[in-house]
Amino acid sequence: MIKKFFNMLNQPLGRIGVFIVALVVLSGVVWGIAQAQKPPEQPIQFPHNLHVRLGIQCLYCHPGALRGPSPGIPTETKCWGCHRQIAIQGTELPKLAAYVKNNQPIDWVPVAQVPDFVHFVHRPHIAAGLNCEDCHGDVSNMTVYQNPQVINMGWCLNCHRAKTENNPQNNPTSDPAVAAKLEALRVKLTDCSTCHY
Amino acid sequence: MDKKISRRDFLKVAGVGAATTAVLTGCGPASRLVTREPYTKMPEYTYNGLSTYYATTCRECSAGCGLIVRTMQGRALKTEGNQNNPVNLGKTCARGQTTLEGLYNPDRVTDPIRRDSRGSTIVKKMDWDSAIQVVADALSKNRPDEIAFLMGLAPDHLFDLVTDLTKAAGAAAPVRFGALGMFEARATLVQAANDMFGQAGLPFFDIGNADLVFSFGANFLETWLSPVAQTREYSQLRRSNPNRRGYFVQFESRMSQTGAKADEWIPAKPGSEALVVLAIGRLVAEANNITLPTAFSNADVNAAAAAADVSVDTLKHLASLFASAGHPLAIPGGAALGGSNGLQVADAVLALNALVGNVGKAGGVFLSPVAPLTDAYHRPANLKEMSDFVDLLKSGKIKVLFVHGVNPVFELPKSLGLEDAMSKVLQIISFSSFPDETALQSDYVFPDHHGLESWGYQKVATGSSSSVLSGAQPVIVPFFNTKATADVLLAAVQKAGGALASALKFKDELEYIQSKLSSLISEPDGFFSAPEINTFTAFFQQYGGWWKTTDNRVALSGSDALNKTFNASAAQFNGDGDFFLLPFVAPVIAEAGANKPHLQETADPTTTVMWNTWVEINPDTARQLGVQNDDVVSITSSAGTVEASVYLYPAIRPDTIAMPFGQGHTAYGQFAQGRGANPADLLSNSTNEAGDLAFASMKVSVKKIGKKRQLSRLEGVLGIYGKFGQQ
Amino acid sequence: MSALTKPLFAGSKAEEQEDPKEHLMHDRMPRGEMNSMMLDSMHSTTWKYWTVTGVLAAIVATCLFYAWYYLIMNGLGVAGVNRPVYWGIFLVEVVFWIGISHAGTFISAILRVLKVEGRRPFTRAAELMTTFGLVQAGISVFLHMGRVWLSYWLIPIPNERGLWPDFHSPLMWDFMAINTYLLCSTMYLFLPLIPDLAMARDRATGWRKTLYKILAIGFRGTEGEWKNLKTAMNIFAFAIIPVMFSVHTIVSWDFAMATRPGWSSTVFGPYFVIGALHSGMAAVAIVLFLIRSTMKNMKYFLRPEHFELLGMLMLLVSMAWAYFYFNDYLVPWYGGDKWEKILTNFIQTGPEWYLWYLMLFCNVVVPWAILWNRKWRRIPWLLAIVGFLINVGMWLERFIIIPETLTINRMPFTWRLYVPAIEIALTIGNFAFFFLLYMLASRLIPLIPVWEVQEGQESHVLRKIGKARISAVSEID
Amino acid sequence: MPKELQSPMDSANPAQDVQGIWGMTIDQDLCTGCQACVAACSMENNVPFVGEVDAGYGRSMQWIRIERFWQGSYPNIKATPYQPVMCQNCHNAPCEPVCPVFASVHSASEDLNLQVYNRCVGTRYCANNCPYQARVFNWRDYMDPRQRPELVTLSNHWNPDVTVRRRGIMEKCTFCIQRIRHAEDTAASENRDIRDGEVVPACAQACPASAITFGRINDPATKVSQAADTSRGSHLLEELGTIPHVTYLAGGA
Repeated sequence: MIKKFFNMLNQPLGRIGVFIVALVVLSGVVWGIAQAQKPPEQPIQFPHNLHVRLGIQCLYCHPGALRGPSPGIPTETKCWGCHRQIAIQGTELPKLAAYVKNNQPIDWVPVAQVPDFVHFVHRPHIAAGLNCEDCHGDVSNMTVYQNPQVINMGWCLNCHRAKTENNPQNNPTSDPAVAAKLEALRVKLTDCSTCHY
Repeated sequence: MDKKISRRDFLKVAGVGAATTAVLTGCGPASRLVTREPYTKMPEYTYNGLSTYYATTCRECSAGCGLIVRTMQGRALKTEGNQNNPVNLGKTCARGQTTLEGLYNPDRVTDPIRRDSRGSTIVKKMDWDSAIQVVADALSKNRPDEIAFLMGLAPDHLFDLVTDLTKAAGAAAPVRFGALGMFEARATLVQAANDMFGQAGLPFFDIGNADLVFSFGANFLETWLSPVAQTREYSQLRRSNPNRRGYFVQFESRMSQTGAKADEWIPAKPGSEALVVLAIGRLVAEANNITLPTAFSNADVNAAAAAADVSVDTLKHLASLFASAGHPLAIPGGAALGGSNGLQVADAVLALNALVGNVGKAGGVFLSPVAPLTDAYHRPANLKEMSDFVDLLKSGKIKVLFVHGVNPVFELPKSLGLEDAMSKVLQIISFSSFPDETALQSDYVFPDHHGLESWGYQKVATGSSSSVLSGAQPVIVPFFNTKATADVLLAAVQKAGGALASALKFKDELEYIQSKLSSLISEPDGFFSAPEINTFTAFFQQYGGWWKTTDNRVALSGSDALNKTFNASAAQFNGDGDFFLLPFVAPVIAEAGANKPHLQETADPTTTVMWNTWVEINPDTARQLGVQNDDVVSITSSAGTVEASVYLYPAIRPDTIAMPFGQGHTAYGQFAQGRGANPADLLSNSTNEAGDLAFASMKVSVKKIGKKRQLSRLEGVLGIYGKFGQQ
Repeated sequence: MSALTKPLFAGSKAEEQEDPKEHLMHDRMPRGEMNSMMLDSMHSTTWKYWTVTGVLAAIVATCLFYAWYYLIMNGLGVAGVNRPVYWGIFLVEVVFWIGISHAGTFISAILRVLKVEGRRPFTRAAELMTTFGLVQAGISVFLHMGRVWLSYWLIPIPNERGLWPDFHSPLMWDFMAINTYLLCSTMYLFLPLIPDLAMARDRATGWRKTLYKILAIGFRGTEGEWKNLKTAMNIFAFAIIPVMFSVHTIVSWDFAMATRPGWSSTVFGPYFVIGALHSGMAAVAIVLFLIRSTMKNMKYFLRPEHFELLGMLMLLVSMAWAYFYFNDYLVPWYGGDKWEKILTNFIQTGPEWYLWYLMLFCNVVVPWAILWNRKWRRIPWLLAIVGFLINVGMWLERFIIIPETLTINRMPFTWRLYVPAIEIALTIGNFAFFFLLYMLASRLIPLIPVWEVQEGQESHVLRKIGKARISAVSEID
Repeated sequence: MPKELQSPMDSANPAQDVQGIWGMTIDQDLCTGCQACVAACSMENNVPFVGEVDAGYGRSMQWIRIERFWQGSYPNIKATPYQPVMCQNCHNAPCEPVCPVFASVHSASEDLNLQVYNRCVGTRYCANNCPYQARVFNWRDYMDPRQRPELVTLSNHWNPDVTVRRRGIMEKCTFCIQRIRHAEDTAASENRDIRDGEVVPACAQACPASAITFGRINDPATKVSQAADTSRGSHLLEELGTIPHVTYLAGGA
């Protein structure tokens, strides 16, 4: 009986059928993943690459990363600080000018987002010596920002574990005091309540 | 405060946003679907994700506690006590905590409105210019004696402004009234201080430094005068000295939240308090071998014990406690002052304090410090004056009535006939932020800001040993299209023109407040001082007010008190019902908390009932009446009838029933409306000798009506009462 | 082939005079005839059948699936659970259905291992009960969960969070045990079904033929196939017995491991197993009665003697249950814990005291009063009624153990009663679904294991020893 | 208080990696039952209100409940000292081992008892097993403005530091862990340890009688350790061996 079923599948029509079903399932999955990864529509197609190449520091526009949880998305005051002295041209700058003129907030859509049950704080990460690009990728090659990787719990935890592992990279002199500190930090950084409350 | 802060649309983020992300937790970050509205111009001192804190004043009751409000990106998130403010020293009560639910209440009056007909919920929105025009017309087109102002209990800047305005216009001074003041019997306290010590003022009871407190009905841990300050003092009474734990005895016919904390609870019969006080005084004098002062010479211990339904031995025991204590303190309050002989009780209690010589001493009785910007304590209107006011309205002489900060239609006893009187007034303008009963009976509602959106100051009546002016500032940009009443009045005055306009030449509310504050710059002993008004105002906002660093309580001599003669008698009662009615202010929701859902859901401390009105009946009495828990009974007094569900309360006299005041709203938003019953409907307008409402002087009858309405209780009845009750 | 002689019916003289035809094993019937009798009963679908099936399906659609949808969309607030009764009827249902499912295994595995010949015609019906009962139990577990859409987190699969389920939790043990049991019992249901499916395949036409073709996996009845099948069945029969005992023991640990008065009891394991058998046997009696009285030709297969056997088992289990129940009270009484005392007092004299008395009446008084009598034991409808009452009693027992016991905890301030709400609809839905599955199964698969009956008939002979006729069984394997 | 139960550090198997144990004392002599802590907690932690019917059916969601019983009968009746009961953050928490998905977990670094909202699947086993009945369940979508239009404006005061919970999730007092984290972050940014009194949970901050003290109980110098170390201190249901981090100071004389 089962053999017959396989025989049926072995016929050309059966194979095509299997192929079509597989294709539909696969394309559905791919489409879903693609939808989830697609950068959202931003009100202004902000060219990060241009600004980075001009030598503007990340923290100039996102200063909150140094002090607290959120780096902040710049207000139009910040944009206008420079752009009032620069010719309004191209497709995007007039949009900015319009926002400023109407005293309207720019509805930036945050991209590097964690769900609201995750309480991510930028400050300790910067204090621990991480660079922006470690998580956010090479922004100098991006126009509109996109996440370089899927941000999920495994990704966070991997880093938390790697950074607290007692290995030559973290503890070059194999100092037991450092090892103990790393161990304590590891316990702390893999604690659920570090991020979830 | 930068007025340009835009309100970020947090709803999208925290509300629907949170909802969306929670559903899709398995599928990665969904928050990206949430759009956020950033600042257009972010204030310099703000950082994304970090909070900004503002000092202001709690406006939930008139105590004037200082608040620190946590805000983030233009939203007020949490209120905390202001540690600097001497009234509350960083503490708050439940009402102060939920004040944000008033601020963001979904039922707030969002725009100035005109009502088609009084009582109708069909309204037309107006713009503020025409609203100001309406006020201006009302002020200019009526004769000064045709204008009346009714204001709330808090002696704030607006009251000063209206006082100035009426003075300049030649109108009658604004009437200040509030249900809390009515149940506190402030006029009685002030009158008693005057009677006994020769100086009018709100007495200050130094609970913290006493070591024995006799409270005659005073619910000082609940809503009475300045509850947060008094709770702090109570804490000091119990635990400030590790070797001594202050002792506390409560006399009342129904165990209140305060009474539950007492070491001894004496269920004296309602109306007998004066006799009991005098009897104790006599016994104390005898125990201390003092020649019996005139004040207590008429006291008859046996008669008092009989009248109070308390054994003579108990009285003797209490008197010996009082006589031997180092710092005994007796406090009059609550229902004891709400009898027909309330003033006698207050007088007698003050005399009892004088007898043990603790007037003007630590742990004794003082007069509360006089607040800055004022010469003396100005008490709110008592019921007598309110009744006169209602009569004035009834006479039709008043053409326009302004109401702000009070909801008299709900708070005053129905028997006073305020609604009827209001119908005689041609134009009623309410400044209420909420659609309360009074606003519903108004022609116009020009909503004031919520307290957390307003500028202002408030003179603190009592609670602190120093003289305090609590300061208020907006912590967020007004959430709705409301306008400060002071600004409306000032603008209207300018629009109306004439002498009034030149008398009140202020650009806005802030300028008026500064003009008032300027007198404080040179004041000595201030918590801070400044060379000029702008700096002073900045400090005033930063610290949340201005207060003296010295003890400003008025220490008096009690010697005269002992020479007064009392002709004490038991109180008189109205009606011929079987039960004494004891209305009390619900400790948690109080008179105006019913529109805050979290406050509604906070359990009453003694009964743990939420969201409704109950009537407390002794289980023995209930058995005789054939009622059980949750049976609806109708309670009838000579003034009216209400219905409420029965709560079998084991700690109430069998001849007394008690009902909380605070529910029974017919308006006031979705959380309050149509919920419970209002015991004020049962009260007559009889007063005590000081003109305060004799709210505890009703006798009522109770009848089962055969319905059942389940009360929501936090406690599980099963584990507390009856067969399976645990202790 | 070893032959051994044992009396099938022995005892009083009156019995000896019975007509041996009364016994299925001696009432021989040609194989072909029996096969077509069985198939005939499966094929005959009257309007009554469709009406009942339709009504049941409608109840399942509304009371179970729509109500479940409503429950998921609105949260458990639409149910009657509260603080402190966090577990309500859903958990009662879980324990109840798992209990029901025990009878199938008991009858088919243990009785098969013990070679109780009377089991032969009703092992299938009982086995189906195992699977269908577990389906209901599984549904009830999901009904109970606050966020059922995340229930896959209970499955230990690697994931991007780097998180595993907590194997310390009795619920995880439970989850594993129920899954194992469902898997085992489904396979154990399927194995003895194969010869009958093959039989059906050979005689059916149309879509049925296709269906049975697939299900019978090519069984032709050769000697080798039979041998393998029997070996497999024997392995499963022995293997499933410990699984069965462990499942309800583990279910009982959900309660016994908790720090709650009334739950934390060492006797819960065997007590739950016996309780499960008690309700399961009773449920078998109901189902057999329904099959016998509603399906064609079933009076031939299911006879009073089978009900008598069931009746004896029910009586036995009832006594065992009573013993354990008494134990369950004895131990806390001896321990003298304050809360246990309050709880016992509460259950017996509290606001829901009648449930306790009703439970004892149904579980002990009824079976003891009726099942002692041999004549009464042989009356199918009476046994069905007794079975129904026992099930009511056992359901109440679980109700007392879960929501009522939860009322009492160590914080008397929180004590509250439980008032079921949407649970009632869902319970009705659960029962309807159970019977609906039976209704469908009755027309799709042979409810009587025909080959087993035939095998039994072949191995039974009547021998005359003196005047007595003795039934002798020759073991086929 | 028995010596062996003074602090979790004294228990047989102290958590190896504990960096500081948070604990609380509640002075029942001072507690006036005023419910300020309940309101403060609800406002700080986005605790929903459930409405009259649900509240009366034992579904109110406040993380603190103030218990009072009656002793004696009229006229010699006394209310027992008010007892605020919240999650006791047990060292040996009965709620933890029963959760099948690690939603109720122990914090190894702080010896706190955690509830991970987003991990919870709602079996409610933890609540059954909590001897203090300190856990509350989201019976409905109390926080969803789409189902409760009144929340459209009220949601403005929700604390962004605390997750908004949806239906089917168990929750409980967290000792205001968001404030602990905030203080830790501040201390770390200033390169110092957390000072005593730097972390104040909402209930302790509001309490007008100052009945609640909070701090690190493994450090004998803190106020909370000193308050707990009196003859008045006891733990709730001490006989169960849960080793709670909340110490009640007996009320009455």
